[in-house]
Amino acid sequence: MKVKYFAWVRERIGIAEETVEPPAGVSTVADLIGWLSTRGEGYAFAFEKPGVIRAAIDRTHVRPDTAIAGAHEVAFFPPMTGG
Amino acid sequence: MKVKYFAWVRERIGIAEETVEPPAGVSTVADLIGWLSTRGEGYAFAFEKPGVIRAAIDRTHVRPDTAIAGAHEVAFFPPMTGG
Amino acid sequence: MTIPVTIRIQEGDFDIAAEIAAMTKGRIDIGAVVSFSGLCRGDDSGDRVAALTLEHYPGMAEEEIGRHADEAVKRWPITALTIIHRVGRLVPGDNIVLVLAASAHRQAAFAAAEFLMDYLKANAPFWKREERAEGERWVEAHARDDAALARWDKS
Amino acid sequence: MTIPVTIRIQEGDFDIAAEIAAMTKGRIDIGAVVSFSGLCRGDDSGDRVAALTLEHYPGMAEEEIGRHADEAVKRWPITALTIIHRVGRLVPGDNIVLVLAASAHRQAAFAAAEFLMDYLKANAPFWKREERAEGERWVEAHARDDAALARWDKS
Repeated sequence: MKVKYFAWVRERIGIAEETVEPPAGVSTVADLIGWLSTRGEGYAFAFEKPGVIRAAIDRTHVRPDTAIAGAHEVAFFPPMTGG
Repeated sequence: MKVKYFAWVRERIGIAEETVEPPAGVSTVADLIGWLSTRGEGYAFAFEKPGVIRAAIDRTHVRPDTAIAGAHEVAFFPPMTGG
Repeated sequence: MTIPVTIRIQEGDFDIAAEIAAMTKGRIDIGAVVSFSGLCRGDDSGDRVAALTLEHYPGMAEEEIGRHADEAVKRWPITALTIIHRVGRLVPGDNIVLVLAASAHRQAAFAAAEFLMDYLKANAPFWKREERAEGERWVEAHARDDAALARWDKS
Repeated sequence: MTIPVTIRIQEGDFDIAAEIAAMTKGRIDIGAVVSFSGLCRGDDSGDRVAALTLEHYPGMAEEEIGRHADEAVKRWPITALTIIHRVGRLVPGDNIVLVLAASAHRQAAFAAAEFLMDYLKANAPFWKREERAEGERWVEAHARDDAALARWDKS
């Protein structure tokens, strides 16, 4: 699946998007955050406070307990500050 | 004192303003409406439903029981429909 | 600081962009501008309005709007206000009224603009006369406009 | 009738008068147009902001705004909507966002514009980065914006 990062999540990880293949057992958005956090220092820093992170699956806001099965594009970002 | 009329009050009376000298005993806005109503058919028609008429003394909205003593300019008009 | 308040009653049209530009030019403390423009509709109550003629009470209209602008400035942290009301004969699609409220934040600007419009609808000394196919008539005031204005009464 | 909804995310500035004209041209059923324009302030929190850079999630931003525009059209008798959000680097005084809501009557236009702004502030996928004298920082979300949006939740 494609994973996208925005704002300071993107800056901390150092890339804007990548394609990942999470192992079996990574079934929710929260699981995916946990797994990504183990992939390096930037990831650990970006996800150090998982409660702050917002997520979207296929361009729709989702909660941490949402299943990622079937997702084409998962995005992680800080609380939004538009308008 | 100067009296001004607006919208259909003006149309019914037939003039936009005039100077009047109400007799002693005409002390409130309601009294003035009552006295003006006796001055002709147009006046009687304009003030046939006194409860509908709005008034202002010296450019400030007033109620029927407001005293007219000292007023320079009294205006009568229908409910407003601006905006 | 004195809050700039612009009030005009005029026969001619207004230019919203020019009014907003005049209000915000050179300022960096304005984060939100709410504009309300009221237009002459042609289809009120299902039957065609050909034109609208607006009459006002010169002098009182400006003073009354001014008092309500002052009230808005007291109630909300407004940084600028503009109120323009047209008078004379207008046809469907024409602008009638413009209220601009500027503030650092959006809530104050929305509240002030809505308060001023509710006031203008129910209590400002303006009267509308409509031309329709079957003749002319003075527009009647709506109880809903009095109710809308009463929302702002201080308890 | 389909309600015309215009949504654009762009780097360039917008022209409020041109957007209102495009929305109202040839129509006689619009009695009220509420416009909200959000501007880049230079004096946030007492200390100077030199510039703001806006990032967004392309695709999702348009879709999400579209869903909220549809929601506004369902809730209120809106006759046209325009939502424009700028991205890229902006300096104090620059326009950031424009919401236009048109309706026969003022209440629907005010409510829809305020609803859409509350949504854009709290939930649309845009992020602001500020440049100040002491460096750059990502703007933090305000709890008050979440609270403002929560007002519109259906009970």
